Amino acid sequence: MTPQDQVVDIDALEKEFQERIDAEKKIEPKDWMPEAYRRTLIRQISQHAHSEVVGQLPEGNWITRAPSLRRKAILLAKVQDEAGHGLYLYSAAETLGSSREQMIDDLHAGKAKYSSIFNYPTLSWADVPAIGWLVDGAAIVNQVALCRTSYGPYSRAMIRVCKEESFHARQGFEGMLALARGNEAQKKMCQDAINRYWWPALMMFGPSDAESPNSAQSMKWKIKRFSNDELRQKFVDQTVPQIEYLGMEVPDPDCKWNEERGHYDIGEMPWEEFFAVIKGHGPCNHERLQARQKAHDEGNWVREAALAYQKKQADKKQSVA
Amino acid sequence: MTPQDQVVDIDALEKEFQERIDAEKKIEPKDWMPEAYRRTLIRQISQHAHSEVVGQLPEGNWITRAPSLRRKAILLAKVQDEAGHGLYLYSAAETLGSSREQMIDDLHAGKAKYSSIFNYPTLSWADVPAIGWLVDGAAIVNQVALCRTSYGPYSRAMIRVCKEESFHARQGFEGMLALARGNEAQKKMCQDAINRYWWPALMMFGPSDAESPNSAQSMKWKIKRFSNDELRQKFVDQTVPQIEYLGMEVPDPDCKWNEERGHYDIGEMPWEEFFAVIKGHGPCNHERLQARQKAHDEGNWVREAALAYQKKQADKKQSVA
Amino acid sequence: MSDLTQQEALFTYTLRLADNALILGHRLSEWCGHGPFLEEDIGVINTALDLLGRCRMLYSYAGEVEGKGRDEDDLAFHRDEREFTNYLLMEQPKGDFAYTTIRQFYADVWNLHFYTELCNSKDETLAAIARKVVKECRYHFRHNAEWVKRLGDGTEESHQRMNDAIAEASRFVNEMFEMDEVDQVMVDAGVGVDLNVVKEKWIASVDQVFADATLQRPEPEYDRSGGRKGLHTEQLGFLLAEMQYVQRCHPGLQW
Amino acid sequence: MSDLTQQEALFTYTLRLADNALILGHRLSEWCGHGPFLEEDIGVINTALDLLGRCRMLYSYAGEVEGKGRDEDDLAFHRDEREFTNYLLMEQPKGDFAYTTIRQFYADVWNLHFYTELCNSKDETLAAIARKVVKECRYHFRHNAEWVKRLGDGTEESHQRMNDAIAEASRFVNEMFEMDEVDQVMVDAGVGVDLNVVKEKWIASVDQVFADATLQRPEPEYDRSGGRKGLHTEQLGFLLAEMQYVQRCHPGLQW
Repeated sequence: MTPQDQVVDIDALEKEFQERIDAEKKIEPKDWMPEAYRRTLIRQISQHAHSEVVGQLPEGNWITRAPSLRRKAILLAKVQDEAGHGLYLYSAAETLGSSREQMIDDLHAGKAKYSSIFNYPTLSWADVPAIGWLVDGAAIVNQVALCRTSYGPYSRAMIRVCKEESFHARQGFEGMLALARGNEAQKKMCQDAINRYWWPALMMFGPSDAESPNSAQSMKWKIKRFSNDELRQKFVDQTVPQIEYLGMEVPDPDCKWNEERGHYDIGEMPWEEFFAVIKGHGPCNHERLQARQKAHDEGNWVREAALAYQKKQADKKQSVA
Repeated sequence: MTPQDQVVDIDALEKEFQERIDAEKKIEPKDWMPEAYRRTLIRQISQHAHSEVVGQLPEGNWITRAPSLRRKAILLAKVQDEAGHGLYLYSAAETLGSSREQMIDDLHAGKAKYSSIFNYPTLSWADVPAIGWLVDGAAIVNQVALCRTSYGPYSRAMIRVCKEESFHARQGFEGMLALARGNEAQKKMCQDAINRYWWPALMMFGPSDAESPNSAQSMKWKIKRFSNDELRQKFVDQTVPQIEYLGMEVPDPDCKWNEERGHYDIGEMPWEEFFAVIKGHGPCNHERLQARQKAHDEGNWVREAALAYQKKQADKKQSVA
Repeated sequence: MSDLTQQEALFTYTLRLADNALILGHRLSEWCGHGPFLEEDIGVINTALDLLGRCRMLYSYAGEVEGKGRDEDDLAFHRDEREFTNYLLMEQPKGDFAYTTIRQFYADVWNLHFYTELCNSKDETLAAIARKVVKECRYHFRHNAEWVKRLGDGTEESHQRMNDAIAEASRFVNEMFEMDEVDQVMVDAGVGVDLNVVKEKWIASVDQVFADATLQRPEPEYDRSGGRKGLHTEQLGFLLAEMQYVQRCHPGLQW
Repeated sequence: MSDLTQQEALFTYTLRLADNALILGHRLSEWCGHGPFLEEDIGVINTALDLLGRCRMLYSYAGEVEGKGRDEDDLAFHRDEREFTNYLLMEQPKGDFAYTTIRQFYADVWNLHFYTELCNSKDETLAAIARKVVKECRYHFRHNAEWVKRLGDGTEESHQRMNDAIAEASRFVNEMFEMDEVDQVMVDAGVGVDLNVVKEKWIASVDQVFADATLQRPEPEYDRSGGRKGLHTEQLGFLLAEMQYVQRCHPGLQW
């Protein structure tokens, strides 16, 4: 095969690949795919997996302090779901030829990203339901779109994740409602959590379309199906009425209903903060990575022992056979 | 000098030594003393020093949880005093040719003892004033006697210790009084602390005279000046009226005033527990030694650095000179 | 004759089981997000959730038996250190993964045999709870027995860590088999479980797993005890301060 | 024009100083009984006691300024995480002795220069407190500067630990020199201290001691801040749970 033949082959494959995508057919692990598609997906899926794993930490911070046994159980179960999501997202990324170990090393080395929202601290109990409602709520808006993403394993993982996240978001809202209907201290806690998580939640959708360079290719590949701003608008439109229902205030004086557009307008987002957090300079970037690294390091001997034991068992079986 | 000469010399020295003691003169570090006197004193003083150091732990356990800033300050200052007592008791023992390092190693190795009272846990805030009042109170009864002990440095250390311990005991009683005059929860806490610390405090005076084999020699040397039971009685006689003043109950149904003896009678002490605790099987023996060992181990690099720096500084001075 | 009424005994009996589940679950939940790998993060939370569910059923029932209108949260968040009745083993800090594994295994084996027996309780509610719980216990036992084997017969380091953990935990074991008046009243009434029976089975199960794990069960030099009388180690106070803080700051609210 | 009344500013100003002293003293007091050797156990407690005494004077004065009848204990034990205004550095866990030393040294230098300036405050009470405090500060500074030198220029291990501690602490430094509205109102009124002045002196003092200690002061890659707005790290909540627990369980009592 000459280089010329290869080029022809790849062109043909790429064409066929794009036709499958245009026809809304799923790409499966064994299918041919462009290297860039594979890399983009690995980056996106592993980033998503890391977000689930790191995302255990802010809420997990309140497990030992939850104010009632029922809330403690809901919270524990939620954090468990996140670990589960991490697990099947890592698996989905592994179908693309990446290894979990490599992905985790990249996370700890600061090479791989995770959602910036988890770099904010949880400072009161209200942050727990606020995260469930706002953060999982925003995640769902993103992920509902991803349920129809072109890569089969990712799409199927997203369908499962979305189902559980919806449940979390509802539980989160219910938790906020309990506070909103509570005493003055609880109401204050509730509003304070909204104030602190509102902008970070909106920023979960990424930079504005004008500043989002990778979007066009991802849209074409149907890895991404809506623009950042479209998704953000969707989230704002569904969330503002919920804040009003709670009897709380949207922490944005410019946020109002725009009759003409049929959408809520919002004020200028604190982008400087957004980019600082992305760059690793958010309130908890240091602590989150440190916590993960520590857990990993302290788990080394456990993983080694499990492997050694497995090997011993296999050897035993072999020597019996 | 033949062995015969030595024997004669020692007999003479011992006689002279005992005469000094009988005349209530102090023995000083450079004076000749019998080896057994030296060993007994090192054991007793280092044991006392260890008690001060380990004794920081039970009360120290409540520093971060003290219920008011004033009580926190009193507690901190008290624990600091204990560290100070430890320091000058170690120094007193060092005048007898022992080294602090050796004494600490003996403590950690379980060879040296410390007062059993510190092997009981502090389970509520009330334990803090209870210890100040009962434990320091019992210690004082012991130590007042020791202010006139025959060994000079020990005697002087005891005079200083006693002054501070009296202050602690008064503060402890004042703390108990605040609880006794408080609400139901505070009263309950107060009584509970008395219940748990009463017998251990009485046992601080050691086994009953009948079972105290080393006492005779120590009395003769005036290392010890009263018998265990005499001191215990003194403590009971001064403490029972205080418990009554608090409006609390003595946790001993057999404790009553004996008109004839002019003393309070007490019930049978739980000796089995006493000997178990002495043997290292008390509630916190394990934890106390572990905590001290850990502090010491984690302090290794600090002590090494301090020595290295000192040497560097000395070298610098020398090279300048 | 005992001074304890059957009702008082049943309340205390149930409360103790609840306290054990709550406190052990709390210690386990401290691993959440910090486990050695993701699958075991999930595994640990799973057990913690079962323990939490268990304590909720038991607290609710205890509150009902007591008849003073206390609910699960009153019993979990508004009792102080001296009122908690869990075994001392449950409240010890989580330590390393070896300590957590050994502690959990010891508790799992106890729970398995205890709740198996409790299925025969004449108290319908306790028996029903036991029947539900015993299924979880079987799973926990299998799961943790595997870990004991993996770590005991894994690497030199893991074996050493397991031995250290066993040495550290063993003084808290015998407390779990002490029978007191409450137990006796409950056993006599056909409600409670004879802990001597549990002890025999516990030893057999532990020894069996330890044999596979190349570990040895030591006879402790001495025993710690007192949890049931509220005579805890100094660890519990800090645990409760953390666990109860929000409730104590804002008593009597809905969350 | 500021919306802040002078009274409000003075209250907040005093409260912040009190919070810093309380929280730093708390972290320091965690070493009590666990220090590297007895003399330093005493030294650590000594500083912790000074900090505690300082926060008591400041809380009492803050309560007086506020005029709502809150005393030192109300302010220390009955405010929640979002109401505490200490710098983030103060609330960080004690770490190893190197971290404690660096944190304390950073705070000591800040305190020394800050309270030296505050001696000139037009507010008589603050000036009087400052005059008392500045004496302690001089002693703390000398004491800790010696430790920085000992550990920085001690062994290879101690030098490495100090470098790690500096790396860990440095992102919290610049917060200590931020000037906000409260500071400005107080400076304008001749009551408060210009933190730019403190910063210059702080840098000079730290660099001087670090030079002797063979250590380097890094320019942090980024800064953490927010303590004064009650935007803390996740560490403070646990500290408060422990510190306030008894008071929260039994509010409004005498102790």
